[in-house]
Order: sequence, then structure tokens, then C-alpha cells
Amino acid sequence: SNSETTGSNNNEENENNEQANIEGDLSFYTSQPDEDAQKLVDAFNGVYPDVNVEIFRSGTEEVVSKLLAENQAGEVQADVLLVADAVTYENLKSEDLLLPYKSEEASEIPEAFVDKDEMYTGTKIMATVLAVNTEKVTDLPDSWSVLTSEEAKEQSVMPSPLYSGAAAYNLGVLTRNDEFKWDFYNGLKANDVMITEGNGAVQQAVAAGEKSYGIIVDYLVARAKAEGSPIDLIYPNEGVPVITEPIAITKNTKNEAAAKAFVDFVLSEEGQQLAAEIGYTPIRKGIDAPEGLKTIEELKVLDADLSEMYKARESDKEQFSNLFGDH
Amino acid sequence: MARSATNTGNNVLKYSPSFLKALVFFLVILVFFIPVVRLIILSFNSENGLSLDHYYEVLHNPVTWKTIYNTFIIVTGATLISVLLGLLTAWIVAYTNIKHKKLLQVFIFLPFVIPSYITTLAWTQFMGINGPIAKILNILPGNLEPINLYSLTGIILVMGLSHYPLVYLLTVGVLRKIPRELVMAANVSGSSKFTSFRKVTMPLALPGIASGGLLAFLASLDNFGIPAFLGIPANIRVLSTYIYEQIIGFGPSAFAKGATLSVILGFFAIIGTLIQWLFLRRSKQFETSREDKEPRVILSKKRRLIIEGVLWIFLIVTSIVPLLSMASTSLIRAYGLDFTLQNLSFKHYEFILFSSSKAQDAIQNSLQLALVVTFIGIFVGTFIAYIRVRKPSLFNKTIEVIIGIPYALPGTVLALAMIFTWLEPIPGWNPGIYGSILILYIAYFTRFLILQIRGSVTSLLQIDVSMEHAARTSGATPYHKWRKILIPLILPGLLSGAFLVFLTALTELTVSSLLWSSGSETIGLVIYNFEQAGYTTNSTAFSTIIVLLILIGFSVIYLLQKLWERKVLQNGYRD
Amino acid sequence: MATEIKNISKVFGSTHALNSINLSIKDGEFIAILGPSGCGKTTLLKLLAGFEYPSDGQIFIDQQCVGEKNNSTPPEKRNIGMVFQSFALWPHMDVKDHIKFPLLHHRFLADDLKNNIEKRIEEVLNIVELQSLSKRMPHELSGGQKQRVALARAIAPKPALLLMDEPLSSLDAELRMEMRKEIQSLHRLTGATIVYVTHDQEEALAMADRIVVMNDGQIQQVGTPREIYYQPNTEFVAKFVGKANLIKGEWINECTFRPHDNTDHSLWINIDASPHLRAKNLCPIRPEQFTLSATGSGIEGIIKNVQFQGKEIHYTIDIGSDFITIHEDSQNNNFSVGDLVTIHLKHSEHIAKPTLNYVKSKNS
Amino acid sequence: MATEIKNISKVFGSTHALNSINLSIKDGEFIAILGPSGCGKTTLLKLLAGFEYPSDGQIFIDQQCVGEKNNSTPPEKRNIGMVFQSFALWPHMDVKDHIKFPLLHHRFLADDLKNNIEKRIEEVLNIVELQSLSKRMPHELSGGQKQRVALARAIAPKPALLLMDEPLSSLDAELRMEMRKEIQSLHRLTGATIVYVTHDQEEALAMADRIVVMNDGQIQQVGTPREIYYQPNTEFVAKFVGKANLIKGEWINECTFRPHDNTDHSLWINIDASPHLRAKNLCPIRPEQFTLSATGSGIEGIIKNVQFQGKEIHYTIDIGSDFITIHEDSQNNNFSVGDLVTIHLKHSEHIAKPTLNYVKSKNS
Ligand SMILES: Nc1ncnc2c1ncn2[C@@H]1O[C@H](COP(=O)(O)OP(=O)(O)OP(=O)(O)O)[C@@H](O)[C@H]1O
Ligand SMILES: Nc1ncnc2c1ncn2[C@@H]1O[C@H](COP(=O)(O)OP(=O)(O)OP(=O)(O)O)[C@@H](O)[C@H]1O
Ligand SMILES: [Mg+2]
Ligand SMILES: [Mg+2]
Repeated sequence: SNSETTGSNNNEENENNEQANIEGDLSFYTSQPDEDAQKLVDAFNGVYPDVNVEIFRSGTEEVVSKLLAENQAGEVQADVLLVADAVTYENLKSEDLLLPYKSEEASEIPEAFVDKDEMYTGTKIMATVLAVNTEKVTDLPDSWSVLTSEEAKEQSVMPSPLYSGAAAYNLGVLTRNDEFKWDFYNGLKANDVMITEGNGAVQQAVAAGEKSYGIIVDYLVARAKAEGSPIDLIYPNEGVPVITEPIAITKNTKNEAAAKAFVDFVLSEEGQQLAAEIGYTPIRKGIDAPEGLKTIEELKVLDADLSEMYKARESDKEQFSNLFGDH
Repeated sequence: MARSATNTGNNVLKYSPSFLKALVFFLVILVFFIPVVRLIILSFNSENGLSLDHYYEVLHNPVTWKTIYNTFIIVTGATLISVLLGLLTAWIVAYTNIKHKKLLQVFIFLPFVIPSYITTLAWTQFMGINGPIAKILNILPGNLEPINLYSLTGIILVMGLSHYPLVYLLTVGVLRKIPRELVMAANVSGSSKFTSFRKVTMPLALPGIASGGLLAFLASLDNFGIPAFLGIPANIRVLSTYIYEQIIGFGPSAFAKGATLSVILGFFAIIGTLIQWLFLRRSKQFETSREDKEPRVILSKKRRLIIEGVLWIFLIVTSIVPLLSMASTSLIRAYGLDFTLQNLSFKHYEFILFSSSKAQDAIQNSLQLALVVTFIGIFVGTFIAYIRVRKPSLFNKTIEVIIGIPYALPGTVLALAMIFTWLEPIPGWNPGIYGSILILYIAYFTRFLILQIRGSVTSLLQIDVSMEHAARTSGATPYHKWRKILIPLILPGLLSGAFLVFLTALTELTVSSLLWSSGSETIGLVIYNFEQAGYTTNSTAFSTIIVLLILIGFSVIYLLQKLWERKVLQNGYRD
Repeated sequence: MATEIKNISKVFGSTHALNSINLSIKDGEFIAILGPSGCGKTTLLKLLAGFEYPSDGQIFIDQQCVGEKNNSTPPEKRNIGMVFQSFALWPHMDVKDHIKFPLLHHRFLADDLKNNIEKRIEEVLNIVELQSLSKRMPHELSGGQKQRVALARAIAPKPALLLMDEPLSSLDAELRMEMRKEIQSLHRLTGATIVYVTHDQEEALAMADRIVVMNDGQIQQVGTPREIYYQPNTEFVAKFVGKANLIKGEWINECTFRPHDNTDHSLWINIDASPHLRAKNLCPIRPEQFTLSATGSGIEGIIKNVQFQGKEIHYTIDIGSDFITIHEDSQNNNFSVGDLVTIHLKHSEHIAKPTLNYVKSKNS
Repeated sequence: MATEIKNISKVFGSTHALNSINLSIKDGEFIAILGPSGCGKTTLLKLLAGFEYPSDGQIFIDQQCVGEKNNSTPPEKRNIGMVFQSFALWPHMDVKDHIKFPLLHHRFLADDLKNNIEKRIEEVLNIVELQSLSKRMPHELSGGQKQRVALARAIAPKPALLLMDEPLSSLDAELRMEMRKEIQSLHRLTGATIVYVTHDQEEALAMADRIVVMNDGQIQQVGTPREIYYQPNTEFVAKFVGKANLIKGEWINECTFRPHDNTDHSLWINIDASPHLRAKNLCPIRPEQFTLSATGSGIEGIIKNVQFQGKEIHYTIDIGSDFITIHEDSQNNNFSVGDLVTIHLKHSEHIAKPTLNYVKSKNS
């Protein structure tokens, strides 16, 4: 039956059959911005009108906390989960909270972004990039090294890995890459980088010209730039860490059919097209990235071993904390 | 507490229908006690059953001690600033003949309704290297620099300034109720104005100061926004941010460690409550208590103008500047652009008002939540306050402590505790409360009831028991005693409490962000969503709309009050 | 309402405010409770009203136990009215509302009052002479006006038991006299039982059917005004009610007394005193029973204090072993401080023996 | 402190509490302000203390203007002490703290007090007889005990001007007598100026150097106790201070009066009355100047009310055109309500003419 659920299949009859079987409530926990999640659900309902999708949206950290708390309190209420980074899913996997599911659509997705245990699959590409304030920086840099140079002294800003999962992921990746290691963070520290709670504050600081440079996820910058903020994004030539907002089905889902249909839809061409329209770099091959962002093919991705990063997450954070602690 | 109060209080419980007593008891246990207990149990939970492992680990970590130290300094400092400012402003408004008190009052409340990240942002800009303070200091001789807000001092300052309205609100009514003859008696005894204030007014205003101070203290303990904004760049941890770090950590003990730290934070809350009791120990009721709004200190015109000037500058800096900075951000086409004519646009407002159905739903949801919780809170809170004041037994005092804890816990922790409690109140049975909007009602009630209790306690502490006795010898039933005597007499404090509940519930975020479900988004959540999605301009536009709505609400109430007064005056004998 | 107080004690912390009080009040009786500051009058009243629990003992109203340790019928279920010593006016209500309140809420209100509330308010306002102030708030009233409001509120619903705690202490003599009359006529008309606390013996003597004299949390004597006045049972009552001088000497027989300090050792005959005082060799003589002269035989002394009181002058005389108070008509010869004087019993050497029989009080 | 009150008025909303009051108080004088409930006594005191501004007029202390419209020296800068009618005790301080407070803060405190605060506290506690209650909080005190604390607080620092608002109204007769003496000896010893508000004419007569009788916001008469008592200037003073009956009739000459209702049309000779009363054809006779008999000639009437007052019995007699009050010795023949009686002037037909000269009061 898997073949029938492909989004690219336009066989009306099949689809109608399929919809007849797929119905009921579906609880969708996500860290995507509310509006984006709503668009996704609306599009999904366009295909599966009988599924009533309940969205819970919050920051990745909150979503995961909620999920874990539910698990401890009795049972997980979510059916489908879509949050920021793969390392988080490694954590959930180790807690035995996920249902293995290999979507047909996953074949179109780069292998690196599909879990080898088939527990989760990446849904889009979010690169962490270098943001600059265009009023203060006229000579656009092309390397992360600008952050450790004299120019950026007291002029850069980054989110704290202690509070942001995405930043923690970047920390894991960068410190495991030969070009960076801990030296990069030492350099940032020497340059008095400002550390904020999350990506939003980085965007504000750079857009407002309070700081010239920022380490930040790409789509925030692209959006602000499109609105007209004096901010621009740069993909440094060393490459960028990417997070993929993976999607997964929870182990105790009460509506497995709908959950699977939802996952398929997100990964399908239609779903990916939608992501691009909203302003994200799609993960599926062959779909154009929105204006101002690079497609997965154009990107040079920095990555590291996920399970290692998962195991080292707490010690990475601690090391970070110690490094920046002795102010 | 007064021995006589103890004795007479017996009657109260005796004659109120016993099911009411049982109901309140049950409610308190269920709503307040269980989440706290769940949290405590969690902190003892480890892989090998109940143990002190987490305490051992947490307390052996120097970071914990550093964090506790920071928390202590910040919370104490901020509370002191709040109390000082709150008392000072309350004194000026209650006693002097300055003008436009109603308007002043509105601006004193503003910091309370403007989202704290906006206030903080405005402050950092204000105090920043390019801000106005720096420019003024540059002109002045000497090498003066503005205070670095990313520091302990900065956090203390901003937190103190954010919470002083709590003290103000609970103190101003108390000050007005102090019979002026008590201060006159001090004056004829030869004491200066200041000594009279210190030795008579202050101790008599303690119910308000202590209540307000306690709330400011608890609010500082739970505050996440300010230490996150100002503390993370300076690598300053406080318990609330540290707990958050633990909770989002990986591994099976993440929650347990968070819970352990929460228990430590709970200790702070209890100590705060105990200190407050200490202050209230000697406070006694006066025989009559009337809101006396006539000024008691007549300032000469020159002095009055000076005080008004200083006060307005203070309010401009603490309320109007953040408000304007928020409003100006919302009017700019895109964040970061200069505030020039060609960059101005109303599109964010258009979006909020006409395109975003979420925003309107959120206003409706939040209003409904806030109203219902306020309304129920008035009854339950006042009832508990009454029992607490008239019969201060150990049991009732314990209840007071427990009810205070949810307000002091970081929102995330409380939300988790709510999940633990309400997902399956009885293991294996999910009544569906969690997952519906009901959980938000319960959570808000749990978190904010203390505000109502403090407001009501403050007022009740000023009502002499003879007021009730007179009603009862006149044959009044408990219902009529409340309706005609007690309620009118405690109304100002009661409304202060209700007002605080309403405003905080209206813009609540942290608890809701874990507990909401489809269709129950609140104002706070929508603002947070915009913010997270990078739409700062939308979020400020929405915040501005909310603040404007609240201001309109104030004005309507003010006008109604004016109308009512006029009607009463027309019918009354007074000219 | 017949009220029976049985062995009541009340302790505040370490203070024994009341010490095994026994008292029975008949239906329709007017009882005055008289005693010095701090003797427990207010406390007793509060127990009767039901605000305080006795630490020990019981209170019965109409044979029903309404108050004992840890159990008490609430005030609103007793058919009572009360004037508080501290007035206890409600700061948010005007004078009229104060009077209206019990008329709206009292559970035992007679139907004719219930149906004519406005009329009753007018009536009561007239009684306390506050017609023109009916719209004033408490803080706009003088001390005496406040007290009258407190009085008005208590009497408005014509309760069966009216408890009054010094209801006239802030009023001037004339107004007090009028209020006394009003309270008496209220008593006559409604047949209410009245328990009236006062520290003013004249008030008690003038108004009450029976007087309860208290001291230090204990009852000293219970009796009619004349009993209390003419036959004080204890030194305290003699001094407190009659302001009597307790002269030391010897009792020759039941009505003959030889004062120690009399210069001519003459006897005072036809004198009356309670056995208790006789046993102590004391003879109670009230200030107006003495008279002063510059010469002659009697008790000698030096004037220490002179107080002009209008129709009388009060002298305090040092007789060496004691001080004696004497009230003289102010029209008579006036003496000044320092004068040497002689003290005599008035009306030659005898005092009319009151006609009533000596009644031993139940409590002493 | 010499105090001069010039043309003071005070208006609350539409109430004229004081109406152009003029009064000068000499240094060291003991002034009693006497008047019925609501006449403005407390208001006057508050103006003297500096809590209220006069609506009109000025107050001078030692030639310095301390109070006029919109300008007033604050109370703490005046060398004063005050007893409040409502006590104004601080609920958070115990008895001792109340007394200590002015000793710590009064600016005009003499050095010997300043250096012996504990001793002074003991002294004052002794005066008001509260030694054993020094650690009590106000809510643990009885009404009279509270009033004594208020008194103690005011007198402790020995201020130059002592303002007292009915400081003894809640005390029993005996204690009141003692307190009176204490206040008088305080007055003698410290030479303080005292302004003493009371509604009790006996208190005023006994203690004051001069009495100010007020009614309705106006001064009726100022004079020494004897002047006020024997030569009331107005009907009000005659009634209020002497409780006098104002008998209608004709004045034959300055000291001979023919009452209208006398059955035998006899004259009363050697009678004294102020020109004001004479002009109104009224003769003031105080209750004790009359006597009653069952027969004989005089004014006839019916007894309407009888009040036993201990040594006296007070009768109210309806003589048709008026009511007359008479105080009879309670040892004399007793009459009952309804009895037909005849009223005579005592001491045959004459009243001793007081020796002092008639003094016309400045204010009336
Ligand atoms: N709450 C209390 N705590 C401690 N002692 C108290 C309390 N209330 C009253 N007392 C004491 O009990 C005694 C009796 O008080 P009560 O008020 O009955 O006196 P009272 O006879 O009414 O006196 P007064 O004429 O002065 O009003 C007093 O000595 C008083 O100090
Ligand atoms: N704040 C006020 N507003 C209106 N009227 C007032 C106010 N204060 C006092 N009065 C009125 O002014 C008049 C004088 O009051 P004051 O208190 O001076 O009387 P008093 O002579 O002290 O009487 P008492 O012996 O009853 O205490 C009274 O009629 C009173 O009702
Ligand atoms: Mg009393
Ligand atoms: Mg007065």
C-alpha cells in the first residue's frame, strides 16, 4: 500500500480509496513557526480532509520536554513529531519513544539525512550561516574566520548552546571538524562574542546594528532580508552545519495510518514544494530553494557522527560552559 | 498573630457550612499540593529507586553554589529595589497633593503589561554605548559610563524596575487606610515627618509592603526573561535559567536534576514567605479603616512641581520609553531600519488585525482565561485569605506557603509538574483535561491564586474584627456580612489582587507554551510565535495592540467611575 | 430573654479577665454591670454576645446552652443588639445605612418594623437626635455623634437582649440624661432584657433594676441600686459605688460605732453596715454624710485638696492615718487647702436607717 | 505658652464647625473647653495642634502666627502634647513603647528627662496605673486602659502646651478622680498650659482656671468656674453648666423676681441673674436650689420621672408650661411618678448672693 500514498501519484481513485481509510485525530508536535505548521497541515488536509490534525507548537526544547514529561506521566500524546535537529532524535530513540517507519518518499532524500534505523527522516535543510549587518559591514566576508579576527572584536553574536538545541548541534559539529575544533570557540571567546539565549536575539542584534556579525540559522536572515532589514547572509566557504528538522512517528501512536500518511506528505514533492514556498530550503532533491537560499546541492555541509554527538552533548555543553564561564 | 483573632476566628470555620471547608481543603490539596509533591518525588527519583543521588550531585557541583549565590544576590537586590520604589511611589500617590494621580497610576502599571523582553530591550538600548544616557554622561565631566546592564547590577536593576508595580499596588491602598490620627499622634509627640514615617506609617503599612515585597520576591525568583536576556551574555546563571538548562539536557536524569534545583528554589520561596511572616508578626488591625483619599501632605507649589517632574521623568524612562520603542518597532517596515518616514508602515497592524485569525482567537482565549481565572480566584482566594487572617493556625499557614510555590517556580517547571499531575491524575485514567483548554485554566489558577490571596490578605489585615461583630449582632448572615460589610471594606485590596491576576494571566507565556493545544493559543503564545519565527515587527505590533487595548480598558473603567461618582454626587447631599 | 451565666471564666494568655462568674438575668430585666477600668465588663458582654468562648463554664439563654468551651451559638442567631465600646461603625456607610442594616437583616425583627423600615429609621434618628446628620459618613462625625449612631444601630431592631458597652460615655450631661430616658422608655416599651455596662455609678443607680458590681474579673455584689448603695457588702463596693470613706474604729453593737480618731471619743449611733465591714472594724460613711467646721469636736484634719463642683465642693482631708473625702454644699463656708478642720457626721449624730431589709447578695 | 486665637472659623463642606472664635490663653493657664456633642471642641483642639488649617482667622503662639489659611507650623515644631478623643494608639507598639516614643522624639524635651528616659517611663506608668500592663499591645487592653495609655503618651514629655480631648471619659469615677489630681499636679509642677476638652461640667468646674463654654461652633461664655456656674451669661450656659431651670416671670428689680406660676404670687428676693437673662424675663434656678413638698404654696406640678442617684434623687416635674428638674437629698421624703407636688425655693425665700463681682465675658 505504500506505493499508493506517494504524493506524486495523481490517480484520483486511488487517492479517494486512501482517504476513506485515513481519518481520525492526529496530534502533531512541532517546533516550526506556527504559521508554517498551519500551512503544512492545511495542505495535508487538502489531500486527507478526514484527518483532524491538532498542532502543538513550541521551541524544540519545550516540545521535547513536554514529550518526555508525558512519557513519564503515563503516555505520550503526540503522534507525529517534527523538531529541529537529528541529535535530539537520537536522544528520543535511546528513550525508545519512536516508531520505525521507512517512507517511500525517503528514497528521494539524501541518505545522510535519513536515520539508518528508519526512526526519523530530515524534512528540510536549515543551514547555520554567517549574518552581517549591511550598514556596518560593506566588505562581505566569505569565511567563518572573520569572527575570530580583529574586525569582529566585540562585534559578533551567537546563540547559546546551553539554551538552544540548534546551537548545541552546531557546537557538536564544529568542534568535531578539523578546521574549527575548540580553537574556533576559543577565538570567539577571545573576541568577546556576545551570547544570547536564542536565534531570535541574534537576528535582532545584527539587524539593529548592535552587532555586525552573527551566527544564525539561515531562514531567519532570509526572511528579514526579504522584508527589508539591513541584514544579509553568507555561506562561508568552509561549509555550514545544517539541521534538518527531522520528522518521526511516536511509538505509541494511536493513529498509525494517518501518522504515516502525514510523514509521507511532508516528504512528498508537494510537501517539499510547500516548504520551499514558505521559505525553507527543501531537503528533497530537485526542488528549488527559495530566493536567497542555497539548495542542498549547492551547499557544503559540515557534519559529524550523530550518535557520538548525542553521547557527547552534555559534556560538550559543559566544556562550552567552562570555556565561557571564567569571565 | 493576635490572640483575640485566634479565638474569634474559630467561629468562622464553625459556622461556614462544613462542605465548603472540605471543598476548599480538597481543592487546595488537589490543585496545589499534588504538583508540588510530584515535583519533590521526581527530585528523589533515580535509577535505583528513591534516593538522594541528585541532591548529592547537584550540591557537589560548584556551579550550583555559584548559581544559588547569584540568585540570592539578584532576588534580594531586586526585591529591595521593588520595595523601595513601590513604597515611594505609593507614598507619593497616597499622601501628597500631586496632580493627575490616575494617569500616573496607569503608567506605573505599564511595565507590567509590556512584555518583559521589550522592556529589557528598551533598557539595553537606553543604557547602551549609543544610548541617551551615554550621551548625557559624555557631556558631563569625569569619565562616567552608563551601567553595563549585562551584569548582576543590570539584572537587579531591570528586575527591580519590572516588579515594583506589585509593591505599589498592594501598598497604596494600605497607606490610604492608615487612620491619619495615628500619624498625627506621632507628630504631636514631636517626631519629624521622616521618623513618623519610619516608626508609624511604615510598620502600619507592612501588610501591603510585605505582601507586595513577597510577590516581587517570588516573581524575581521565577523570572526567566530578564536573566536570560541580560545574564546569558554575561554568563550569569540564576536558578530559573539553570533549571531550564537542566531540563533541556539529555539523559534520564535531566528532569530529576531540574526537579532537584526546583526544590532548592522552592526553599527560597518558603524562606521568603517566612520572612514576610516575621514582618507581619506585630501588625495589627486598626479600629476603623476607610480609604482616605484626601492628601495628607500638602506640598508647596514649587515642591509639588519638583516631585511631579521627577516622578514623570522616572515613568517616562521606565514605562513610556519601552512603550514607544515597542510602538516604533512595530511601525517600521522591517526590523533594524531607521525610524524615518519612508520606512514607516502599518502593514504589521493590518496583518494582525485583518489577516491573522490566530491573533484574534488569542485575544478571545486569553480574555476568557483571564476573566474566568480572575473571577474564580476572587472567591477562592478571598476565602482562603479570610481563613488565613482570622485563624492563623499552622495548617492554614502551610496552605499559604504551598499556594505561593507555584508562582515562584519557573513556568517550565510548573508546566511539567502540571503534566505529571493532570495527564493521568489517577494512574491509568486520562480524564482529557490535559490536552484541552481546561489545563490552562487549572494551571493559571494554580500559578496566580497567590496574587489574589495577597491582595485580599492585605486588605483583611486592616479590617478590625469588630466590624464583623457589629454586623453579626445586627443579625446579618455570613452572606450579608460579606456582601455589605467585608467586601466593600476590602474592595480596594481585593481588586488589586484581581487586577494582578487578570493582567498576568492575560499575557502569560511560559506555562502556556508547554500546555496549550490547538485552538487554545493565548496572547503570550502568539507574540512568542511571531518572535520565534523572526517576525519581531509583528510581535511588537501585536504587543502594542494589547497594551493599547489595556489602556482603553483603563480609560473605560475610569470614565465609568467618573460617571458613577457624578451620579452619586447628584443624588447625595454633598456639593 | 432569661439568661443564666454559670461559672464562667475567661483567660487571655496569662490574664484572667473573668473568674468564675455566676449570674442569672431575668426576662425583661435591666442589669447594669458596674466596675472599674479593666475589670472584665466588656469581656463579659462579648461572651453574652457570642464573640468569645468562655475558657470555662456555660451560658444559657432561655434554658438553651448558647456558649461553652469550644461551642457557641453565633451572635447572628441570638436575638440581640449591641453597642460597642469602640463604636465599631462601618466606615463605608452613612448614618442612615447604619440604622437600616439591622432592620434589613435582623432575624427576629417584628413584622411591624419589617414593613415600616423607613418610619423606624426616622424614629430612631429622632431618639438619638441625628436627624440632620443622616447622610453623614462616620469620619464626618464628632465623638459623641459616633456613639449615638452606635446606639441607634443597636436599638433599631428592638432585640430581645440589648447589650450596651458604655453607650453614653462620650455624651454631655444633658444629652446623656435624655438618652438615659430614651433607653429606659425603650426598656419599658419593648420589655427587652438589657445588660448595660458602665463605669458611672450614677448611671447604674439611676437606670438599673439590679446592679452587678465587678472588680478584677469577679463579681463583688449583685443587688438593687438601693441595696448596693446603702448596704455595700464589701469595702470595694462601699468605696466604688458610694465613694464611701471607710472609717476605722470599733463596733459597739450592730448600729453603734466608735471611730478611732474622734477627739471626743463620742459614738456614732444608728449606723448601718454589712457584717463583712463590721467584722473588719470599718464603718462606711459617704462624703455627703460628713460635714466640716473650723472648730468643735470630731475628727481633726488638714485640707489637702479642694475641688469646686458647682453645687458642691469636694474636700480631701488628711486625718493623719487616712484621707477622707467630704462633699459640702458650695453655698456653705468655704475652706482652703491647708486649713485645719474638724469632721462631723451630719444630721446630729444619727443616720436614718433605710427601711429595706438587709439582703445578702448571692455573689461576693 | 501664651496662645491667641483670632477670629477663627472652620468649615467642612457645608458644615460650619467653628464660627469666628476669639480666645486668648495665658501662659500656664488651665483652660477647659466645655460644650455639647458636636459643638466643635475637637475641631478647635486640632487647629491648636496644627492638624487642620483654619478656614479663616489666625492662631498665635507666643506672638508668632502658627496657623492661618494655607499656612501652619507643623505639630512637631510646636511644643505640644495631645490626648486624642479616639486614643489613636499605634497597633504595633506596646504600652511602654507608646510612652517612650515622645521621650525619644520630642524636640523640646528637658535634659533631665532626656537622660532618664527609663525612669520617666516608670513614673508615667505609675501615674496612669499601668505598671503591670507595660508589655501589652493596644488590642489587649480594655477601653479605659487604652485611654490611660493615650494620656500617658501625651504627658510623658512634659510639653509646654497640653491638649486633651476628653481624656478621662472612659474611666470610672474613682480613677477619674485620681487622674484629675494627677493632671492638676502636673499642671502645677510643670507650669504647662493646658487646654482640656470635656463634656462633663463637673470636670471643667473642678479643674480649670477658666472655662470656655461652646455651643454650635460658637463661644457662649468664657470665665472662671464660679463665674460660669453662678452667673451664666446665656440661657445655654445656665442650662448646660448649672442644669438650671429657666423660670418664666418678671424681674421687679435687679435681684427680685416674680415667677409666673407661683400659686401665691410671692416674690423671690436676693436672686442673681445676668442682664441677658433678665432681659428675657427668665430666672435661672438650679435643681438643688429647689425643694419639694406635698403641700404648701409654691409652683405646683406633677412628677413625671424619678431617678435614684445615690445620695440624691432627681425628679422631673411637669408644671404645665414647662418641665422643672429638682435634685433632692435621697434621705428626704421620697415621691413617686404621678404625685402632685409643690416646688419651693430652698433656704426660705432667699439665695445667698455670691461675693464675687459680676464679670462680663468678652465673648458671648
Ligand atoms: N485580647 C486580650 N489579651 C489580653 N488581655 C486582654 C485582652 N482583652 C482584654 N484583656 C484584659 O482583660 C481585662 C478585662 O478587659 P475588659 O475589656 O473586659 O475590661 P473592661 O471592664 O471593659 O474595662 P474598661 O472599662 O476599661 O473598658 C483587662 O485587664 C484587659 O487588659
Ligand atoms: N470631616 C468632617 N466633615 C464634615 N463634618 C465634620 C467633619 N469633622 C467634624 N465635622 C462636624 O463638625 C462638628 C464639630 O465636630 P467636633 O468633632 O469638633 O465636635 P466635638 O465638639 O468634639 O463633639 P464630641 O463631644 O461629640 O466629640 C460636628 O457637627 C461634626 O459632625
Ligand atoms: Mg470595656
Ligand atoms: Mg470631639
